Amino acid sequence: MSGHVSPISLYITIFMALMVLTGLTVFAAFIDLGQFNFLVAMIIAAFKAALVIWYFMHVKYASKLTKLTVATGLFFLAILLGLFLVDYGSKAFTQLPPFLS
Amino acid sequence: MSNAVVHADGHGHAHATHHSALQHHFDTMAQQKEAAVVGMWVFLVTEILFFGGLFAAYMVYRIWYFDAFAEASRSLSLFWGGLNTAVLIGSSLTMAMAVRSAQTNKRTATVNWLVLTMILGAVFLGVKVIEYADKFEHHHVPGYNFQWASHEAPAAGAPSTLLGAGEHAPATEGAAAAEGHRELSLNADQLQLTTQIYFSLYFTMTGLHALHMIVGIGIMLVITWMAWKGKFDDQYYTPVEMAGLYWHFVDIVWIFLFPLLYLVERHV
Amino acid sequence: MKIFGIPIFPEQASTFAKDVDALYFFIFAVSAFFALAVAVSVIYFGIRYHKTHDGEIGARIEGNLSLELLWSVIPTVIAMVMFGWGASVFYHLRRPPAEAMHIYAVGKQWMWKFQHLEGQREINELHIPAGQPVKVTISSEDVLHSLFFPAFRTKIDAIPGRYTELWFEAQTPGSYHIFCTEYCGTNHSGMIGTVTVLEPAQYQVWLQGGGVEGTLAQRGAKLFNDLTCSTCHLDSGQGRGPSLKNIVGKTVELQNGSLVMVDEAYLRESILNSQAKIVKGFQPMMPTFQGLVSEENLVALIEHVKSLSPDATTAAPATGAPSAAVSTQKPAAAEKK
Amino acid sequence: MLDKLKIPDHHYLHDGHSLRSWLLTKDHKRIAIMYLMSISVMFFIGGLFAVGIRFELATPQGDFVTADTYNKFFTMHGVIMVFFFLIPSIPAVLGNFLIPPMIGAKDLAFPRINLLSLYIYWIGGIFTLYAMISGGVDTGWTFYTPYSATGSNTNVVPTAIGIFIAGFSSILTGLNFIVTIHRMRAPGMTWFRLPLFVWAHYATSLVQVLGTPVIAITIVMLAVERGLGFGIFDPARGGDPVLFQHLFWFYSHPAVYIMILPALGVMSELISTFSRKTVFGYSFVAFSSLAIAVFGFIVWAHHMFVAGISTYAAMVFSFLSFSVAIPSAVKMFNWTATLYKGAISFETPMLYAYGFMGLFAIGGLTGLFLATLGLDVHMHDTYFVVAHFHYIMVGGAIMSYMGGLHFWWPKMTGRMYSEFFSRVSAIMVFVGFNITFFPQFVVGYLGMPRRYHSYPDEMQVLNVMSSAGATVLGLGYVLPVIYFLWSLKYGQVAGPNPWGASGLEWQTQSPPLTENFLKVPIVDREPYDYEHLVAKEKHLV
Repeated sequence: MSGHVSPISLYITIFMALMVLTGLTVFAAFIDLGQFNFLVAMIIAAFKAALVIWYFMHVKYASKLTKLTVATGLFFLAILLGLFLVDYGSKAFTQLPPFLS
Repeated sequence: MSNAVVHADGHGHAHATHHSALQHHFDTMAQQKEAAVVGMWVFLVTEILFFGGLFAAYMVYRIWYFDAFAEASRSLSLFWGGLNTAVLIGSSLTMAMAVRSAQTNKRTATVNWLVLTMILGAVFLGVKVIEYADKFEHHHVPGYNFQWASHEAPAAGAPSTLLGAGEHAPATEGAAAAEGHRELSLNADQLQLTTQIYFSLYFTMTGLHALHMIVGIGIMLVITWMAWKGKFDDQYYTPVEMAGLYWHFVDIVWIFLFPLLYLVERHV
Repeated sequence: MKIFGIPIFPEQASTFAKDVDALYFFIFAVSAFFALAVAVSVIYFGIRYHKTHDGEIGARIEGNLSLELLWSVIPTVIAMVMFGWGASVFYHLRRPPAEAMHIYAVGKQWMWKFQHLEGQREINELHIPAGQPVKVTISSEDVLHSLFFPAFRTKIDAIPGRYTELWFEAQTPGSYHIFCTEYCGTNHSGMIGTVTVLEPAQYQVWLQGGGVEGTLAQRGAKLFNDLTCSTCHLDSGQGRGPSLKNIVGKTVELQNGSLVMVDEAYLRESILNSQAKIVKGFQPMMPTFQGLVSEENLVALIEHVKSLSPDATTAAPATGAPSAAVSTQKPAAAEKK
Repeated sequence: MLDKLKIPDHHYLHDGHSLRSWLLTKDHKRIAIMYLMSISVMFFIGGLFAVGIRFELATPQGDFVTADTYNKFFTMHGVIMVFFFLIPSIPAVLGNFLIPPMIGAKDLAFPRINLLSLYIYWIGGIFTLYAMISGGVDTGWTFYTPYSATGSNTNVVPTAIGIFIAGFSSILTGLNFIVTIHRMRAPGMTWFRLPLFVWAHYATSLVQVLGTPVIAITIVMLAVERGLGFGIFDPARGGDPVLFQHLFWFYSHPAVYIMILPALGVMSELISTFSRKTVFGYSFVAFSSLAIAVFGFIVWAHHMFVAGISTYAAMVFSFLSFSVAIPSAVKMFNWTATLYKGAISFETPMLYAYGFMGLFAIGGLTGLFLATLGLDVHMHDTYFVVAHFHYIMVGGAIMSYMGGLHFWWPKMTGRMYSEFFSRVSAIMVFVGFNITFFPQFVVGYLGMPRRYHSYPDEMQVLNVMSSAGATVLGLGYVLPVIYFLWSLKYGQVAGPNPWGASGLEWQTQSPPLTENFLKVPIVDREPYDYEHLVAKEKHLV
């Protein structure tokens, strides 16, 4: 009834992981990866967000419905951004920006 | 469903004695809590799409004006941005601890963690004020006074000594060395036009994020007061958890804003 | 077409009109069929199965999978036919032939300004020859407008900061409406005009009648001198700016090493934001002309530069970002070859 | 038998009579009644603007009002009808009232949030009405940039704030429905025992929750551009005016489904009840609602085929647009099949349902013309589009809303209205509507652009027909106000189930108790089970 109580050590671990990943994303930004800089930054950010959602926001222990709700939100965000690219990406069909080509 | 509706006792399922916080139209605390969690998540989904609109606009202009975005992003202070990221992640930890304390019937700890979270939130907003003031000073606020001067100091608000003392010293030095030698593909007029788009998005995004934080601190003041009054126990701590979900969401938005705004192209 | 003196169908004055109308009648027929089928069954069932006594209930029919699939699949197939046909008409509408005659249009609250290459300038009137493809390149000086020729079945929005284009081949001489269809403020409904389709011979006569200022390219040449462009852009290539002779349609290398095709969009950008893409080997010293050249003078200048490249086929205008590196639509670029 | 019926002593309308008992109520039924009154006021304000528009267009010259006034008329007509009438209409009134009793719940999951959404709606409405009274706004309800950002000097920002605020009302309603439908169903009320009305509202709620925030952020960007001089959409500052259209239609196309999906849900109830037959292909109808809601999000750029999007994008979006046609067609066919071998009768709600089927079919089929690329180039922004979306929104959504209101009126008030006058009104609305809007298809294909204050002379006859039809239509809408108000005092007592309908909401008294049911019902049957209903009447009661 009272919901899942996570151990403090887990919270600390997640916090440390988030801090390390923050450092990593800054570090990666200073390395010239060409078009992959953006990709790396976004993957790290997505990973951090996933940690927060999964552990801090207790989605790991939440009902299927809650998980479905989260997934729906992300799915429609993907539709929004993806279909924007259908137009804006195809206008610049020959000259995509570095992080997309 | 229609007709052979057998009528049962509405309170038949709730065996246990009623918790004082159970609302009349729910049968059990579990149902009430689950409804609140799902409702909160549905609300957060609307927030995802709310910021999603901004991300879409950001994406379009970043494709078009990549150089301007890179240039303008380098004028932000990595020190303040990084510090704020750390502060906000820290506040997420304290928030999670506050929820945990509520779950485990620790009233004083709940209040303390909530207060600490609010303090960290206030620190974040304070840093934001410093950054905004810096933008005003440099005429980087979009509008009729917007003025972009190229080749200006990379991080006006952050002394490089502080950067050097930070954890990313080697990379930072490399970047500082490269600064100023960079050949720009954009001239002053073009930068004036396109960096303004960047700063319009910067202020809209960070402004809305800050607004969410202010709202979050407001909510937390109420929750802290309720916690202080002992309204919560291991059966009923939903408001604390809801405030936590909201706060973590605000943190996640920043997790994306930080690389999108501060780290467009640092390696030159 | 008129019934009892009421016009119910617009004139077909261009080659597209028949294509578009054929598509219209096809979809109309399909729609009429389904609408009637539903209407007839619904009315028939309403009469045939009318309730006769209190307490009567309908038969218990829960569904029928094969029927459901049938009326899911059939509309899907029909819809795909409509899509394919519509897309092919659209593709045609968006691909001006290379030999098309070129006209510039500028939308402005609340008038349409047209400029012929030969120099004629018209406001809310447009004269064009029959039997000749005409390409109209459109921009706007203020807000969105949309240039609509109902008799030609085509329209496109005028977008400030960009060029868009449409084309048509008028067939039947006569006068037809020009409308602005994108709401643009107070006098939106006053932003109408007349397009007059003339026999080619008559068109030549009409051309002779105007043209007091010389052709568009000549006007551009005068501007080229007046704005002192000519002091740097020497034909010899020895000036402070690159020679503009025979550059249209060519690819040039920029300072940062990237390549760019010289087309209307690049010329427009280079005039307005001169230092956006500097040709390799030159100094970024040209002033910007943003706000100094009107849209009309801009097209005159571009036309002048294009006249310096007599061999180049017309470069397609950009529909991409106002001043960024994006350029022509891919299919447009592909077709030029 | 009717003599024996009387209004029960205890019901939600008698649970307190003070103004305070209404303004602070948490009862979803009272909130629905307050929504009903609010949106009716908005409907007639919006309607007055329509009267002004049709009056002006009776002659080709702009001689009734000035162009500026005319532009404000159609803008305010659009803003009020879309954001303050159509979007809240069925969900906030019928959905609010009926979803809890339909699923056997005492209330929505968040009663206080429900009340909050009403207050938010009021605040948004007041902002918009203030903007209207203090000078109006002339951008069109679409607020296209750069005209709205830099061109117009009217009250763009107050109106936009009004819409922004009202949007949260819509979000909260949707959020409440989603959680309620997931978590508040009575024992035994499985997903496939839900009435189709509830399925439709579930799909609607998804759109409200997922789409509305995007229009909210778009309005924020427009407001900072206009108010603070930020450069986001203005081409003079490097922005892209077309980006606004993308963001705007990402919400505003799905918003059409906020208006029509609940209407489709109402239709399933009406057709089933008045043919005493279960809906043909229940699961197809249920899932087609969800399909429409999801597909609604991937078709928005069909509003922009001539707005400067790339040819490639236009083709993708045209292709996707046709995907919405399939579930819509499935619904039409299933309703038709439901009538087959039914026991059909034509009370007023069924008249509206029949009217709906005709008008929605035309509205939907004309959508095919506009999704087809080659044709849309010619038809875009002409009266063809105006006629098309009025067929969907007025012919579809409002017909259905009126049908639903007549259907559930006895449940809401406990009394019947005049059957004669309501049939007259239904027929007037149907006839008037067609005379008003059918000529607009013709004049649209002729090329008459929308939002025109004056137009070429040869188009006058068709426009006069349209204006004449609008008169009939308008009277058809005024009539119900009279007989509904009359029925409150003089109407026959309806009893719990005047139509012999099968839904759970008809199993409780009319008007219902504050908690809807005396005891929580347990559901053990499929929906639309008329056999059992009849059996129960004969043997058990």
